[in-house]
Amino acid sequence: MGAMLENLEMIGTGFSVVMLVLALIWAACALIGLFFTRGTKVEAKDAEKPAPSQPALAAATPGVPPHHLVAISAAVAATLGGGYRVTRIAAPAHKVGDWPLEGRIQTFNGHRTRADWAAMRPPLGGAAQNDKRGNRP
Amino acid sequence: MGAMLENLEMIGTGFSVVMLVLALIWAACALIGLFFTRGTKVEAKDAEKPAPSQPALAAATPGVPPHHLVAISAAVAATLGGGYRVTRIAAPAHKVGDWPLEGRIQTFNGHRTRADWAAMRPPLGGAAQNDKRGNRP
Amino acid sequence: MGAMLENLEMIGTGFSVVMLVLALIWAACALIGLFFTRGTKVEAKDAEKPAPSQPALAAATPGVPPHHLVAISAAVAATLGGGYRVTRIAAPAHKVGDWPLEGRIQTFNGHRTRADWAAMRPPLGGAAQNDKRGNRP
Amino acid sequence: MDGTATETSKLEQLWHLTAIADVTWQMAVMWVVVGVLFYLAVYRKFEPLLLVPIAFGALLANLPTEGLINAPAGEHGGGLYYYISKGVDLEIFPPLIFLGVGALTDFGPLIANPRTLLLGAAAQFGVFATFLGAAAIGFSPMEAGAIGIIGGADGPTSIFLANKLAPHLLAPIAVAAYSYMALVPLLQPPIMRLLTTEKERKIRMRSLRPVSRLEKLIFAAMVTIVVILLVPAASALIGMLMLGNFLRESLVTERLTKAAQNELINVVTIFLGTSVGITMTGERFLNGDTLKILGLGVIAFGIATACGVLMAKVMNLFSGTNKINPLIGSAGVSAVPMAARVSQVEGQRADPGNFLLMHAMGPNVAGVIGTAVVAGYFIAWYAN
Amino acid sequence: MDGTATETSKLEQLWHLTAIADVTWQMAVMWVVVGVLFYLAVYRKFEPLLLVPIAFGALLANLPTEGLINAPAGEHGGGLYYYISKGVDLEIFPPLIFLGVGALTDFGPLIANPRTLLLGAAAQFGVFATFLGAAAIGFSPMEAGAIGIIGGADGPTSIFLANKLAPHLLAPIAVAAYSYMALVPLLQPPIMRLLTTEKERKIRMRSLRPVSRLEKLIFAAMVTIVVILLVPAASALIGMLMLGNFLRESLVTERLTKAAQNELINVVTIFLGTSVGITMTGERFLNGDTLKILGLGVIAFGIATACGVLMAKVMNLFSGTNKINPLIGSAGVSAVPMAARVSQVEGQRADPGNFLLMHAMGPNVAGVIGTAVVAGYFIAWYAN
Amino acid sequence: MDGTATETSKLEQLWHLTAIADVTWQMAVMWVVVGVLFYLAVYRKFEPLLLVPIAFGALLANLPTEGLINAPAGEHGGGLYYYISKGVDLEIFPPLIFLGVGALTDFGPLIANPRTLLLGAAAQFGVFATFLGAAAIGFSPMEAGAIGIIGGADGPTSIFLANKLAPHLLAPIAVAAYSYMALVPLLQPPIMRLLTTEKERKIRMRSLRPVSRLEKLIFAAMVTIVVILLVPAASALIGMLMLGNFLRESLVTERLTKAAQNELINVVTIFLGTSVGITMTGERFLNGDTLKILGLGVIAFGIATACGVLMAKVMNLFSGTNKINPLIGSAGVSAVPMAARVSQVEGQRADPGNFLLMHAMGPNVAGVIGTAVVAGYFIAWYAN
Ligand code: NA
Ligand code: NA
Ligand code: NA
Repeated sequence: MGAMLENLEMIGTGFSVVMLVLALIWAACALIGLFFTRGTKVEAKDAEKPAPSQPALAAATPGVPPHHLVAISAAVAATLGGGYRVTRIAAPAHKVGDWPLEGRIQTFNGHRTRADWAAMRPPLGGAAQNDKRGNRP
Repeated sequence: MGAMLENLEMIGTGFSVVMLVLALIWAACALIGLFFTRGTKVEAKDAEKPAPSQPALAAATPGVPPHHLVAISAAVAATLGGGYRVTRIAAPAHKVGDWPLEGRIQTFNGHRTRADWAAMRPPLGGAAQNDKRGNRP
Repeated sequence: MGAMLENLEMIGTGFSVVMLVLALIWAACALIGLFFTRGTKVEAKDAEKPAPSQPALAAATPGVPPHHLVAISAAVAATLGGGYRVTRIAAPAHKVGDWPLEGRIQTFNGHRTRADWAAMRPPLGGAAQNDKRGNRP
Repeated sequence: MDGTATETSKLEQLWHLTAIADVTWQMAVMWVVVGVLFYLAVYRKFEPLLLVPIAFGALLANLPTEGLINAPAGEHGGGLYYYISKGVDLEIFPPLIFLGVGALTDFGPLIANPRTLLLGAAAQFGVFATFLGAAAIGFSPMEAGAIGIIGGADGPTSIFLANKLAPHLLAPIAVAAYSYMALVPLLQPPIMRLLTTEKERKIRMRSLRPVSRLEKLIFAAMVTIVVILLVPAASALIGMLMLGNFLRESLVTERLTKAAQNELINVVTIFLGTSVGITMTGERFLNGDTLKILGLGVIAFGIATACGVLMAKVMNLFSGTNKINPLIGSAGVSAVPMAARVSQVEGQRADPGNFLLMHAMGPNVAGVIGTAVVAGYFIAWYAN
Repeated sequence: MDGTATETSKLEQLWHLTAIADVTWQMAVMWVVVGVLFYLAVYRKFEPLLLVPIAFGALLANLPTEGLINAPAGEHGGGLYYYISKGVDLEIFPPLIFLGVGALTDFGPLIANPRTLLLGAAAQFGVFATFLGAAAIGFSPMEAGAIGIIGGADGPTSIFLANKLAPHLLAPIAVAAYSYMALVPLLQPPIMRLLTTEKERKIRMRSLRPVSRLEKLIFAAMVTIVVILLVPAASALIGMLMLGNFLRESLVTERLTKAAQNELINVVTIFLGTSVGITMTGERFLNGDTLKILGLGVIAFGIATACGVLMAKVMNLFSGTNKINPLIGSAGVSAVPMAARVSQVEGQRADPGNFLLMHAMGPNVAGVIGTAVVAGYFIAWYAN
Repeated sequence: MDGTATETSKLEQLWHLTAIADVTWQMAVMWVVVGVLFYLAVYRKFEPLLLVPIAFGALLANLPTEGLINAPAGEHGGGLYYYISKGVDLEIFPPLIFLGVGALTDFGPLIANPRTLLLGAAAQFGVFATFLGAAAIGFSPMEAGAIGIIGGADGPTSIFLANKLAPHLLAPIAVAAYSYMALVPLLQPPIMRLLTTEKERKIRMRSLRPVSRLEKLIFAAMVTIVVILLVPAASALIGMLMLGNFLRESLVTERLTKAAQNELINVVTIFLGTSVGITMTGERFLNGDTLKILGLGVIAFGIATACGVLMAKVMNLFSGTNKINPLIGSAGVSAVPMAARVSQVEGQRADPGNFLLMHAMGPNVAGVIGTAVVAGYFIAWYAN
């Protein structure tokens, strides 16, 4: 019973410590953030117009590497003669976007999503998955 | 003389062990293979027709990365107007195909065969071999 | 005072050693170089004419990878029909040329110059610098 | 006769060269366990980066390979894993993994909405509750602490703490931690739905502000200082985590960031995984304790999930119009980034236009810090 | 007078700071040897990845660099290679190389045609025959075993075994092993042509079936179990080889596979090569034993090649219509993938339409397993 | 009453778990120093690859993290940096960095114009002059040597020598070395302009001949032999530098070259930087010696720059028409490649059509060899 009390004391202290530490970080973050957001708001007003000027490109960026974009645009221009505009380029299928933790996903999930477009090609027989065997394609 | 006899005994035992171990693995492999090949033969009949449907692509795969294929096809389509079909794309010269041990060749031979098409370009003066010095091209 | 004399002796010896060692290497280099340059001069005469035959290409090499050059030339040939010649291909902006110590610059400066053309794209909002965070583009 | 005798002795000799006689029934049973782990890792994709090496290490542990792990004796060197396992024994590998994790983690969503730190803190209650349960069913306090940390859903931290407090339980704790991390998409949703109303699940959160490089750098330094001052025993984990993150966010050390994100973490992962697996001998693994640990692990995950969700609901009582969707509370268990994805999926189930992913990343990475703090607290309490 | 005396003593002092007085004639001779190795490695491409570091290590060994290899004494630390060489002494580097080799190897052709395992086994007879020869000309049994393994044509295995049985012969054995591996295209063809008829060389083999992921995974686990049960002393080599292969074939641990194939194997190769080279001092290398070892090495390769070819012919007596082209028997010596290429080239010389490469990969990788088994057997016999 | 007492003791207990009481004023001051270093590294790009890890290590050193660096005691293992710092203590990391530096360095410009070796030698006078100054203001000879080497502008060499001669000064010496290397573009130009005439600055040099692979390989081997024979104590640094360069120039070991240029150097840089930083405790760093060292460092750089320029002018007295532009003399301090860039910029300021960059690379890489020679000389003189 004494042991249980001791354990309860340990837990009480421990959970308090965790809450305290993270609350302190919260407080510090909020304080620091205050300083940074004040600055941003002023800038934001100035920057309002130029930002939405390239929506097509911005919408496309999560999945498709920019130099591919350029290549695709060039190909389209060459084919259709210049009067057309690429409005949407999407990487197919189970795209996750390049939200910032993508790298960590890769580490902890262990299946590569797509380092390159190459991974998206249909499997061609037994050799098709060699890129997952670590060989250079 | 006793030493020689001892050595002979050691050799006899040793060679038997090696033959035994590898023969055992053979047996195990054959057994496991039996199970797998039975399955495959049935599938093979069903799959007979769709398989040869993309021979051009399949023939090209050993050397040329698929995303290059796509790019080449797109370029051809753009230039020739769509009525044509790419029937054969080959990487020039001393191509080894991507048979599975290519990676190991690289390790044990120490001269890079081709990680990229770039290696195939003609040497351009002294700077040409910088890719073999490990610098990024 | 004795200590100072001792220090002076140490310095005298030391600086002599450094000068001696590097002078010896100089001598060895010069000797070896003599052997090599004799060979080169003869070759140089033979090679005088072909060398300047591809000035456009040579001028372009510092920044633009040769396989891109080939691709660009092929694309131009395909599009314009062969009668044209690419006279200048330049990688834009703060190009540093590929002089040989570029790799070491990278190590000791810590800011990447350009491993690929992709780095040259304009920053696209907050996500733009992710390539500097080590994530694959 | 003599010839036959020689023949017999030769065969005997041959037999003694082999290790077939050393196979125990526990080994055979463990081969099945290894098979199950391989199946889960390869075909069900349960954290394969860790479970494949762990399972292969377990296979080696359950073959007569004492030559792989024996200590040096006289002039004979030790086995290969005698040396490689030093990285676990001496608590070197987990902080190195954290160096890579820091280089792979973006704390931006947390910095933009620092309230979510409390969600990451609340989820740690699962650790303490499980500690209590483990102590109640007979584990020693140090063992109970090592088991409880499974609820933190953080592999390297679990290995770090288990090695410190209860090294004999390292293997089952690591296996439980990584398996349940992979099971998060199955374990969490029922609890999340049970504890939230439809209306709560439809809460849309304000979009996050962008966070500048300077703010991220200050954050990394600040967390280092605060955590190490308050819980100095967590310094190896938090120090390396924030070193990796500082390298990443400085934007001027790209080479080092990449090395931490790739070379270092990959090589260490192979060694860490196999070192953990190689402790998984039949005698150690096939006993009641392992089953108890696997059971307590599920409980730990469940409580952690529930506490995260409930904390979000409590915080909403004080948040005016700027409500938190309680579905992101469950992400406080860490299990980065799976738990955040679960929040996203559950959120879209209630309202397809609701994007909770980035919001859930805040508690998700807060949970990593929280679990490291708990580990440091346990070490300070018990290990000195 | 005094001034001159000081001058003299100063020059003397300067002289003593240098190490010119320590140069021996053996060193000068070894510089020539190093030059030859550099030439072979750089201009003839004899396994440059290993021979360049070995030769550079040998250059360092034959300069007065005792500061590089001295053991720590009192408060002075040891030399750089005192520490790096521990990776060879403690038998850590060769298994790590095997981890990378496993991640680079496709056992598919072997699994598709497992008969070829016997070819890989037969080629090991070269090891035993050379053992006998070495013992006959006066080497001790342990030395003879380390020399014989050269016939296995497997660098890391040779280094592993030589370090265990006869560390003083490490350098010549490693040099012989890697040099002859590079000479395979010269050494094997005459033997192959001598032992086969034109008709045999024209045998076309049935094309190989594709092998699925599951089958490859089972193979890796099965080989691990069988070899370790029967030859437990080979567990470090076979365990790491199959761990690397399992990572590769699992297809779910790409990051780890790449780390094993690149970072790990490359860095370890630099250290392994230079560590081997730095044992190559004049006193150790410039003696009759080295010449004998180089001679025995050629014999070992020749016998191994012949046994592989002959075994194929023997097997054909029992194979009905599904004949083996005996040219692939020579690939059983391992020397991956050079020996398999030699089979291909010789096959096309007899019949330009015959593609033996993939068929020869079977015995080729079988030879790697076979040599590891032999090494384990030698260790079990002698090293306990 | 009792309850309150318990409450108090609990709080006390909590307090004792934290390390707030261990904060000293020195630590707080050091946080400011760390902040300055971070600012310089991140925003002013002062050698960030080294200064970011050093500064982060210094942050850890100035928090109550004795758990990170404590030696093992009884059955308790040591702290993480007890083990990682062994790479500095045992002088392993700096030679490994040099392995990578060698693989990244092209000695071509030096080989094409070997006269410039003398410029690299002359710049080493800064080291000796600073040694004398340091000895004069009260440092012991060994300390003075370690301080003087800052003038060599070579980070790994400075760390290597400081660790050998004066480990207690390691941190300020490393910080001074890397900071001043970053300041080269500010420190050198005034001195260069002061010591040269407009006409001299306009000298155009003959273009460099191309250098073949064979010549580069011979150079690497020759430098190894000459330096190790004459200054054997430099063998670890020069040996690894030239091993890396030989791998690079052989063109047949691309995998190994890349490993040395990337994986190895990056990972070692993280560990080296933080290991150096973690010695930077307040007590060691906040004293007069540090200020003196920072002051002496500037002097060392200045003298080295001046000597390089002056040597070029002296050499021009003997060079007939093939003059040297004295602006490349300053590049002899090493600080690769910054010092060479400074020469280029100053040259173009006098004559926009003058390209001195490649010419300046000669003395620049010669300075690396020169400083390693000086370090070896100091070690031979004092450390035996
Ligand atoms: Na957690
Ligand atoms: Na073999
Ligand atoms: Na220098």
